[in-house]
Amino acid sequence: MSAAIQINDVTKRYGALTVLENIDLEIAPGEFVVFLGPSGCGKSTLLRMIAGLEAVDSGTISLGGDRIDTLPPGKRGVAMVFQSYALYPHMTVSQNMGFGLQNIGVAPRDIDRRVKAAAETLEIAHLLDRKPAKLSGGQRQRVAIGRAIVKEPQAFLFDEPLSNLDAALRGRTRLELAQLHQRLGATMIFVTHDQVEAMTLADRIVILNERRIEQMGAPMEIYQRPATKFVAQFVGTPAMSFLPVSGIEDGARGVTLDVAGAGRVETGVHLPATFARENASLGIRAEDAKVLTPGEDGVPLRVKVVERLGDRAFIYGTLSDGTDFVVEDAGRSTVAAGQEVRIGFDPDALHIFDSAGRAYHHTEGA
Amino acid sequence: MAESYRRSRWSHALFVVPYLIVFLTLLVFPLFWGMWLSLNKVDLFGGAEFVGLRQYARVLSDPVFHQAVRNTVIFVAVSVPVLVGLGLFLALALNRKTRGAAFLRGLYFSSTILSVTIVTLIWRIVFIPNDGLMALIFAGLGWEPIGFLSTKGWSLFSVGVATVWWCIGLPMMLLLAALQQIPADLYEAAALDNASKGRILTRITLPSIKPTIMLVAVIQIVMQFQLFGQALLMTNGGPAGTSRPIVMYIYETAFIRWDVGLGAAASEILFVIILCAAMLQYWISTRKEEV
Amino acid sequence: MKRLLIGTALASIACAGMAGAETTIELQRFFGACDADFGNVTDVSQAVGECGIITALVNKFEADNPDIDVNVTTVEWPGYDQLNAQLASRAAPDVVSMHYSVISDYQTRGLLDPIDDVLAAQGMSADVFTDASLAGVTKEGATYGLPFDNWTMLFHVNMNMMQEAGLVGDDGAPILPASVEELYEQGMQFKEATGKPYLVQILANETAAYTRILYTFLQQQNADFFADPTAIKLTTPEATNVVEMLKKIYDEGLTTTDMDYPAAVSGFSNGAGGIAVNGTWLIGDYTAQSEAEGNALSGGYTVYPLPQLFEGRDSTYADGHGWVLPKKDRSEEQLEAIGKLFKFLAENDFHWARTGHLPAVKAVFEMEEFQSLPHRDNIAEIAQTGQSLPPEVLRQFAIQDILGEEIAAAVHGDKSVEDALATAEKRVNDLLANI
Amino acid sequence: MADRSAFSPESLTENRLLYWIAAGLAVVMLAPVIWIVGLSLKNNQELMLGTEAVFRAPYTLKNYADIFVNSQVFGWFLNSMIVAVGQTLGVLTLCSLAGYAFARLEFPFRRTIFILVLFGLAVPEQAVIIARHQMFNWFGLHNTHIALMLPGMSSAFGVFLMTQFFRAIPREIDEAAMLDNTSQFRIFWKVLLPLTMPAQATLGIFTFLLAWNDYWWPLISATKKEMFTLTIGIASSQTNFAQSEGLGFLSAQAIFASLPVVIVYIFFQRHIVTAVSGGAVK
Repeated sequence: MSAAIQINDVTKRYGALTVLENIDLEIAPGEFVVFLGPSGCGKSTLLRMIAGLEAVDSGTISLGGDRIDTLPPGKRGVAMVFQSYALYPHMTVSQNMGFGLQNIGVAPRDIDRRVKAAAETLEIAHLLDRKPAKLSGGQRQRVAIGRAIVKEPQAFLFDEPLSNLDAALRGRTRLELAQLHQRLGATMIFVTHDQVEAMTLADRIVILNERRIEQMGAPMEIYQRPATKFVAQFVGTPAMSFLPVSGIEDGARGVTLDVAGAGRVETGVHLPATFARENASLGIRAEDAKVLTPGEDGVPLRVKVVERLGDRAFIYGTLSDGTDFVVEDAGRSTVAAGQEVRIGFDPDALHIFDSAGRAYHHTEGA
Repeated sequence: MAESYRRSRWSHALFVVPYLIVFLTLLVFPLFWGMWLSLNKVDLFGGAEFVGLRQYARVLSDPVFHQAVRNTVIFVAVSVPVLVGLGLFLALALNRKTRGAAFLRGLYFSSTILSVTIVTLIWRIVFIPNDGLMALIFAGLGWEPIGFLSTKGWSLFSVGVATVWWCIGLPMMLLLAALQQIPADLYEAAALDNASKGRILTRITLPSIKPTIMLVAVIQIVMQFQLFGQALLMTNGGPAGTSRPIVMYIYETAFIRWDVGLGAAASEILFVIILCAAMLQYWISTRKEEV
Repeated sequence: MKRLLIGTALASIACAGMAGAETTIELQRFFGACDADFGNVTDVSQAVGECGIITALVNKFEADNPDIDVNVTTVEWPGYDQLNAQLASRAAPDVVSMHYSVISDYQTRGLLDPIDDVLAAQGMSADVFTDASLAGVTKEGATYGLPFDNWTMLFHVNMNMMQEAGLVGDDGAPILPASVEELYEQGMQFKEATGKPYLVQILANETAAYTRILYTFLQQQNADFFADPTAIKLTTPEATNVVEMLKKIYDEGLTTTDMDYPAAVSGFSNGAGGIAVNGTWLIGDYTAQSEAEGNALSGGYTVYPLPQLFEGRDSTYADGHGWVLPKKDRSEEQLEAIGKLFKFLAENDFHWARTGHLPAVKAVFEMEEFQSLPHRDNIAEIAQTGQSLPPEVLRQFAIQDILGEEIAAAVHGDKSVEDALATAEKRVNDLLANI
Repeated sequence: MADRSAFSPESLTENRLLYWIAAGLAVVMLAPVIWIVGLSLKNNQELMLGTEAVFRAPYTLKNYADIFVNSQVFGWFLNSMIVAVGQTLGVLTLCSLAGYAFARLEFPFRRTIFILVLFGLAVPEQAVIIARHQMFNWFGLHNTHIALMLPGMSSAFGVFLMTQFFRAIPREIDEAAMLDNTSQFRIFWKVLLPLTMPAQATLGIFTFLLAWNDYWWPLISATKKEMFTLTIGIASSQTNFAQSEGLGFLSAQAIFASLPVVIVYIFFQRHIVTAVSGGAVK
């Protein structure tokens, strides 16, 4: 039931505007892949090309080894869950779910059986005779998933299916989707701009930006070792703080940087000789910095806002040169706005970016 | 080459073909055929002879046509504001959820479903001298009777009254629909701003339905320019042609005087007038989208 | 409701089925619809009025000829616009009522079939008809319609009111004007005595009456306004005289003002004025009314031709109704059926004459029943004085509309008399020049 | 519930005075109809002498009985029904198909054709009626139901309305159907068409009313009395009040002829009102 997807050198244009360029991507059978990126990056377009709702201008797409980009959507063996769910408003839940099977001539009894089974799984069996207008947002979403399941497709495509749900329901549905994936073992592609969904659901995240794939990798790899400044910035909340680097000196543990607002910063990062030293920057995640106890020597930070989340607190402030900086502190943090605190960094968790945005990280054992 | 459902295909045009056949044969072709006729001296029974623009010269120099244009313009200029104004008034007055309001809405719309002959029959029987309802009322009040259908000025007025009575339903309904589209929170905000009823009407309600008011006005302009049945059946255009509209002029020239070429020329002129009104409608509706 | 509808539908299908077995004549006429009152009347003598009599005549004919079905369509008067549409769409009926004055329009365009053969087949010859009526239907030597009557405008007189106004002579006859001046004088006298207008005229939304009166008084002045049948001449002192007279009658309050045709008809019935200027066709109705009790005309009605007000000659504009055959293919059976119908109508022309129209069949004048009809001797002279327009004048109904509209404008003071006549002349000549 | 503290937006827009004026004006709306009803219940001869007789007994149903005896109103009514229903079905079919294609499908010259059709909106009947009459002559189509139905089907308004309505349906619905392996026609027929029901109702009611009330075209096309529509039939008997059947009969005929549509209207008022106003907002 699950199949591999190969996307080879796919390009998509709308007139003179290129929205995707030379995309290559392989998805293993049963893999859960999330397309993550800002709006307009082409992630939905890529999904719709797999579904057959957009034409491929060049390149090929295969599913389970068979080329599908020349087939009409209904013949590709994929199912899709739309952001708006796109349920047929005039059909009942069971008609909605059975419509696709009816179209390919499945016997009514089999349709009935498969619809019931899917409805049981999704706990919507009691809703089968209702019309979509009589359903809540969460129920509609389940019906949309149910409609995909009954078709037993080779791959599931999700186009931001959780974005219309409220926060609590979104969290719960996320878990259920993960369970569903485990149970079905089906290949799934999930498009979102929400990094939490991406992090929690994906076997592999594909970050798209400006017509191309920025990085592919397991969620933690993406988070800890972002390939580019864009990825580093896009993944993680609050966003990574970036400090301009004015000088770089090699040292034994790694390079030491001259940073305008923070003085000399020692890092555990080794830079190659080819590293272009102009306009480099230093990236620090909030959890990789800490507030030092009074008296300890560190970088001064003027606190502007303290955001308390209960288990932890984020302290937003500016360094002496005016650069914004965020640091995480304990939930019981006593830091208050207007104070000046001193902060320190974990040298091995620092990221250095060259002027082109390429990232360099601490490498274990280097 | 990859496929997409949005691809352009000849076969898709099959959906349009049935309508297009009807459209081309019953609208486009007659339109051009009518233009051709207007360039000919031709009567009802054939025998066309090309005369160029002479029919247009005849129409444009015909005082009866001038009078018909004047009548029609006056009729439109008076009846349309009344229809829009009265429609707006009724919409505002009846925009409430009571049963009484629902009944009145139904009542005001009900005349729209009657056919023109019934409407004119009703109003002729109201307006006829001596025996009419108005004559009885006037006699009861001791007033000098008015020949509503036969006095210069009053005849067009009477046609207008019947027309407003007949047509008021649609503007009212369209404006009511627009009123009900105004979000309630706008009024809630106004209440918090302590706005008076009058200010709410002029500053919130009316501006919110302005596009619909304009739309209704243009629909009515286009419709009322086509005045025909009421005038023909109530006053036969009289007295002295003071209630003859353009369409009746066309009818008379073509089907009574057999002068098809002249009638065709007059209809082309009416076409241009209505085209201008329709362009106005297009202009208004596109302007609405920009806002 | 539903059952009724289905019933009617079935009935009409059944009728259509039966019609196949017999010969059907499509007959289209004006004269109004009165099926409710006369739809089942076959005894023609029971019927009154144009509508009643023609309805009863057709019923009688159908009863006499069970193999012939006459399918009657009633049209709005005069129905020529509809006939035009029918002719243009080759859907004309078999037999159509038509004024003599418009037969030329259709005949010159080759839209009518001559009826000589149809009459001959029934053994009828054209000389049974009066000269006046025959002149109305004869074009280029052929007969293009069955003459049915001749008619003119008349003075219908309410004797009760005339008595009140002192306008009844010693012989019991009404005193009628013999000149324009007398008309004003007697009119004023009447108005002062009764408080009602002297004349009951159709002045509202009506064009035919004005035009017929204009023609009449132009003829009385020997004005040859259609010397050239393709151009009218109205910018003449004679025409001005007539319109100014009509205007003065109106201005002096000597006439009812706002009455349209039906109002004028019933207005005279109800004593709205002394003299109704209206056609021959009302004689029957008004006579019947005067014989009944308790109304304004009871025992006090008579009728005269329009008086000679001008010195030239005694003349009245006359027209008439005929039955024509639009050009179409007809079967032998149909032609025979039509012939039978025509023969029947001619034979029963007396009944039609009861409406007040002058008979088209000479023999009717000799009939005792006809001579004993009231008031007929008063108006017998119109057989001689009646005069129509030259038959070469086309579009007489359209001309009538134009003239009526312009005269009305002048009478109501919306235009000067000169302006109205000049405009009328220009419009009529434009119309005629573009045929 | 503390009613006096409850706020409702209606309280800001409703106006008692306006309402009562509108209620009073309803008299003007109703008076002519009541007048006609009164006349229809009176003996014609009595009315001849003066219509104030309406206010006195006796009343009679004879005028209505006369309709049943001899009148052709039934046939006219049937013709009107056939024509109005036929034209409505035709318009709905043609305009739905075309509206779907214009809104959803790509084909060569789609935009050009659509703009051409929009120009059709501006063509009034008068500009084409003479030529149309001649055309129908050539094909001998006059005096048929088809001839009465066809011209109304060229209405560009319907295509415009349906196109707008199809456009308003989210494309995801079609896309979901495509992924459900639905054929082009089945998407139109089973998925989208049911969703356009409100628009169908609006267009249907407009078309029906237009066809039912049409005057000029039937006047010149249906010239045989068997083909008269109600509008033309009533008109043909309404001139010459004095000479023909009298005010009472004419009034009864008018009421009888309008009764079916009035009944339909009363039953479906809610739907008709929604349809008319719904179509406007779109």
